[in-house]
Amino acid sequence: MTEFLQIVLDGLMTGVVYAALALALGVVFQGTGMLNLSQGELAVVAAYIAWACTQAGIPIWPAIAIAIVASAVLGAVIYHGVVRFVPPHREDSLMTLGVTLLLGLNAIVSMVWGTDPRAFPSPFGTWVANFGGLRLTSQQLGGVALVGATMLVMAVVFTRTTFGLRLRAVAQNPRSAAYLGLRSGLWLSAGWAAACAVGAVAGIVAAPTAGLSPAMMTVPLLMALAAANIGGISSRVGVVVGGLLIGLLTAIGGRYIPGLGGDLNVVFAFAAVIAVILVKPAGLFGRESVVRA
Amino acid sequence: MNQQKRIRGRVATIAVAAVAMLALAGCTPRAAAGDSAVADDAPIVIGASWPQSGPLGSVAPGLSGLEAAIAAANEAGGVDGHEITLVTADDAYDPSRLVENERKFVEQDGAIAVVNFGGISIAGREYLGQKNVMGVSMAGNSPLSDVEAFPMQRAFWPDVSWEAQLQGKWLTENKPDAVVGYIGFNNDLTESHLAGLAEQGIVPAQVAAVAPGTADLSAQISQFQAAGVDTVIFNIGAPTGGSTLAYMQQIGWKPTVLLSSTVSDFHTVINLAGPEAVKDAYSFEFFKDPSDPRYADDEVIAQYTADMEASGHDADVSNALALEGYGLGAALIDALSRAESYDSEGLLTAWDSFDSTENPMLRDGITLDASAHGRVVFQYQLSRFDGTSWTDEGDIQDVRDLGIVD
Amino acid sequence: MSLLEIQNLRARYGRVEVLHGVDLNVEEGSIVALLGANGAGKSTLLRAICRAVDTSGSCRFDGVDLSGRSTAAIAHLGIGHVPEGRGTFADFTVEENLRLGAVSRTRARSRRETDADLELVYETFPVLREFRRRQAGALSGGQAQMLAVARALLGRPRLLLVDEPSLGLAPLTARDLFDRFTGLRDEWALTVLLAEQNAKLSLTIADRAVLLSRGRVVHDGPSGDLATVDAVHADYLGASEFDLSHADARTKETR
Amino acid sequence: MSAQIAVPNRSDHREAVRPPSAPNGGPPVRPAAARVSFWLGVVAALLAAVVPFVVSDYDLFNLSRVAAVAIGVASLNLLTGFSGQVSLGQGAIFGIGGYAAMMSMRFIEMPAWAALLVAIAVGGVVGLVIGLPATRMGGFNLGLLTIVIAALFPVLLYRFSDFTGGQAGVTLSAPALPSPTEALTDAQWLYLVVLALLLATIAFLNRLVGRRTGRALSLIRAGRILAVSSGVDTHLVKLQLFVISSMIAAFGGAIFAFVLGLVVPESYPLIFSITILVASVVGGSRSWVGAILGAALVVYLPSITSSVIPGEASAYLAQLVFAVVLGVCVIVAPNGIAGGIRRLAIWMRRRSRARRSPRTAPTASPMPETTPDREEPR
Repeated sequence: MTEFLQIVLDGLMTGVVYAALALALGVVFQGTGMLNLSQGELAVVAAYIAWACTQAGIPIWPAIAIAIVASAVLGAVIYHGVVRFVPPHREDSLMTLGVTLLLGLNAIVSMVWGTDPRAFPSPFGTWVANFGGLRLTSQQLGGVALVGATMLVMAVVFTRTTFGLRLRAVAQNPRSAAYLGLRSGLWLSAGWAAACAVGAVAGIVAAPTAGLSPAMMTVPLLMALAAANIGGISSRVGVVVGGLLIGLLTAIGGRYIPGLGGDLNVVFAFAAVIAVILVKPAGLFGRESVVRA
Repeated sequence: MNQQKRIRGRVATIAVAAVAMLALAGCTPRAAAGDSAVADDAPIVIGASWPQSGPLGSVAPGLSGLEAAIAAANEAGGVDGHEITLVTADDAYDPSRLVENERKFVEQDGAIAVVNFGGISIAGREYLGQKNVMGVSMAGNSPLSDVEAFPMQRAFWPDVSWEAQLQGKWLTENKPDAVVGYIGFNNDLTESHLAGLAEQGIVPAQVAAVAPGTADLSAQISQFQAAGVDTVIFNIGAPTGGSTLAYMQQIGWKPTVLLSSTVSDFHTVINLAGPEAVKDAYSFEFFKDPSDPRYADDEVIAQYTADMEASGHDADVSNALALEGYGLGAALIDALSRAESYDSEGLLTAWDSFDSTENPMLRDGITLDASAHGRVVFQYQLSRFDGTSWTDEGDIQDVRDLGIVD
Repeated sequence: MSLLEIQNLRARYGRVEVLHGVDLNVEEGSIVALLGANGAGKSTLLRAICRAVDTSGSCRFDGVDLSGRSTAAIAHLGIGHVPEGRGTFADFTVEENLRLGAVSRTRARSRRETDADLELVYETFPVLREFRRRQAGALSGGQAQMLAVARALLGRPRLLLVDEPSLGLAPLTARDLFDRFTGLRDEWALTVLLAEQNAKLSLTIADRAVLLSRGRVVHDGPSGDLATVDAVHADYLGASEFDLSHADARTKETR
Repeated sequence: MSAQIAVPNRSDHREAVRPPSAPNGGPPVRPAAARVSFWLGVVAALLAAVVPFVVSDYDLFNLSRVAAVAIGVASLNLLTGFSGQVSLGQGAIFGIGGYAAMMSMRFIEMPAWAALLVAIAVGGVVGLVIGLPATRMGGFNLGLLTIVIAALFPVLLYRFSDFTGGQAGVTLSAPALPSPTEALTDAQWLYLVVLALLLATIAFLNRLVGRRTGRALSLIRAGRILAVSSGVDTHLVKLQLFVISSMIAAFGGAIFAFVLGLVVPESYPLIFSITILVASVVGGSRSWVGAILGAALVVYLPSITSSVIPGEASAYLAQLVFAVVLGVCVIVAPNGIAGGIRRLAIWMRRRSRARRSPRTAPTASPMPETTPDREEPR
């Protein structure tokens, strides 16, 4: 029983990173219709920036703040410099653009920082919390807290502020928003910036566990895609629940389903996703469109 | 009119496509394939197809080392007056690019040998066999020992299953009741490794074979602990090995740790895990790690460092893979210097006559020896990490003497 | 000086030109009905004023040249646009929709002023107050259209462009909506340019009528004149668009 | 936001108004002009057939690779370009075809042609299994399902290594398609066979989308409701297409395996599947010539850039250049290189005509091909 609970916990903690990355995917997808396959690589860039700052003698928390802000700027620049030139309904072109961004960013990271994995110090220290035979590392707890705080900030920003309202309006109907005087380019840039800031948190939370390397977020990206699907990419709650669920299912599948092991355990998680999609194409929390004709 | 336009556009497209295809062919004129025999003062060409980007981009320093060794040899006058030309190409760990590169080396550059890295070398064996060109791979994958079927293919690293047998033997002798957990990639290296352990009667209670890129093994570690594992064998490279060791250190779980030699160096594991996390781990080692402080005053390493810097590869000096690439280069030059003819056959014969040959990458007391397996390293030094450096435990062990290899 | 002066306005979708040089003036404080058959270019003209399509030619609002300005910038000058299909944000509540309308207020007004205007809107459209917390997507067609108009009002526009407001509405609902425009004009100091296929309905409130046919203005005059113009009979009124019941059967896509 | 996926965009409607086979196929409307294009095509094919007698075996190997990959890309074009389904798993099906063919030759000692048939059959079965759920999904969901298949394929190859040969894969001890005559080397013969198969595949696909299916397809792309109201069973047509596309992908994969002489798991990582999509989009997903151009780009560009760019970090600089080239293609020519070339040709033609008769000048302005899509304020 303890083992089961521990594996559940471990799975959920792993899922936290997926959740944050999935949220970033969702924000970009809603705004620009782009399944941004470079989201993981953007998170890697953020983690490297934070690391480079610590190497330059900046304490870890300011370094993280710098990385988040830099990522937001990078996101806005990428939207403004590249993405906006592809029409939003060209799903295939946008996906290809994501791939080229992924390759390009990967190349840049590899050139600037090399491909050797590097140790990224946990900003939360190295203690362990034990309770009832279960344990959580400071990194796991801190990761949950940081991602949770990010989600909370995003939720408040999106639903409680004029900024969020306008952002969502542009994402939902750019033409209407323009008639109201909202400059959609500006607001979609802002959406990309917000997404990349969230992605940066994912990268920074993943880095101490995974070790900093250019390919660090490849697997998490795949999982985040699944998370976005299972929860419904249109729902901010959905992607977060989806991320946790994927982490959980992967851990449980690998442990308790014979023959899956540590590589095919994703099959279990993905099978769940596909089952959900077939029953509810918009995902668990996704809404079908409520537009009335 | 619209239709007409469209059709004209179509015509133009086809025409341009045709021209493009011709242009893309690069248009190497069709000529008699270059004879691989080398004229008196012509350079000796060796091709190196190496992952410099892609999923194994982190092994690129191996190529730097190879380049440094060849450059140093050329600086010293080459082999019997022949300069050695090293032609390199990135294969991004993609077999089709590897084969493409090998074809280019053989057909266009007139290479007498092709060097490459990792399991995908298997993809090129057939072609090299057809062309009678020697191939040397820096890889421990068991299939590469199949010299009978692929007589032109050699491997520079020992077979992973040998080291697995040493580990198994060591466990049987020192920790007969060990509950073993194994962590490796989900590929044939793991299979070979487990087969080697089984040969010595060790069957891990828990096996975590994970996909490359998986880094968070907390759930697997929980599973290991719950199963009572007290000995963990790592045959997994960066970043998984290092981050898992760091995690184990953090949660205060200290089983006996055995690291495979190729994943026991500072760059791959120790820098990432932190030296404390690797403390008291064991490894059967055959190559030196230039990052290990114990080699700070080593003459051979000093020479290696000088050669790396002279060829502009300063950045990779501390990487063990660079030293291994350097060792591979030194072995090739050594063989060439003893070759009777500077072609594939001559090089292969010389390679197959290594006999207690020294090599800069090898631990003191270990030498290169030819064998029927197409491999050249058989000796290992059991080492323990003392928190700063790998220290020797006992004598050098030779898998041939132990009956692991005949 | 007219509030809106349009000269030789052309607009195209891709390579297809839809407006072939339109001239039109709209006087301050008037309601101008833009009539024409389906595909005549009414909606395109409204979009062209807002530069939401590929446009050339001159268009001046209150003496300000609109060319080279973005759609959003034009909204900030004081032109409100109620697009065809209403363009409300279905996932947002009614009040959120309305507050989004205040984005383009010409001068930075205080929140209190916005709130006051919101109150004013709620007085004009009590049903919106009733449903203020409800999702816009859940409103009926008529309510959604009211929301769209009300939202545009919150931007305090001087010129309101309304595109096919009767589309998809039951005849009585449409009538009710149209009856409000005159009041709105006076209360909010508006000028209204109303593109509408339903000529009968719009002529009841318009001061002037402009008839578009195949991207050109074929008639421009006081709304009372329209029925006597030959071109109207030939090109437009001969069709059954005068028939109110037919208006509901139209199945144009709504967004 | 799901509406964004399901509800077709306005510009899609506009696209649907064009004849269904706009780019390169379709029923010939103007016989004379069509004949010109047909003969030019023949000339191009003949030129391609002359190549083996001019260039080296090494170049032929690469050209054969391009041709084999082009078949895979063309199969994806059928899905993406002609029925609007974006699949990221085509590389895995390509690999399955390769494995099916190689294993039937290696273990059952089938002749090469029979192995190709086996590959096609296996591809069809796999296509059916994946297609049944896949065709019920749209956009994002389909993308995920297929990306998962692509990600799992190499894992499964390792997992069932007793069957697939694991890392060593499946190798043939002799060329799969040996030259039957002394006059041609194996490489020359292989190239000619692959070229012929590529052309046959394209001819088949062209017929397929030019006919009734093509019309049904353009309706499907335009939107489900429209198609349903026109009496098209969209699921069935989509499923048929998915299966056909999978069969062709597997066929291409088998040929690719023959060219390479082996199949190993590393040939089919996730990035390979993604590369096929990239080739399809960058080449032009609604053009068969585009499939060839796209395949040539992804096969040649990485090698060329990495051989041209010297220095320490050359591999990643090459990757960066590759990415930039692809990105520029996507932005500058949203309908692919083929679409871009076509547009350019039309523009040049119109300009020259405009110079001859100034009266038609207004139409001669170069319209960027995306204009219809740009009306959406961004």
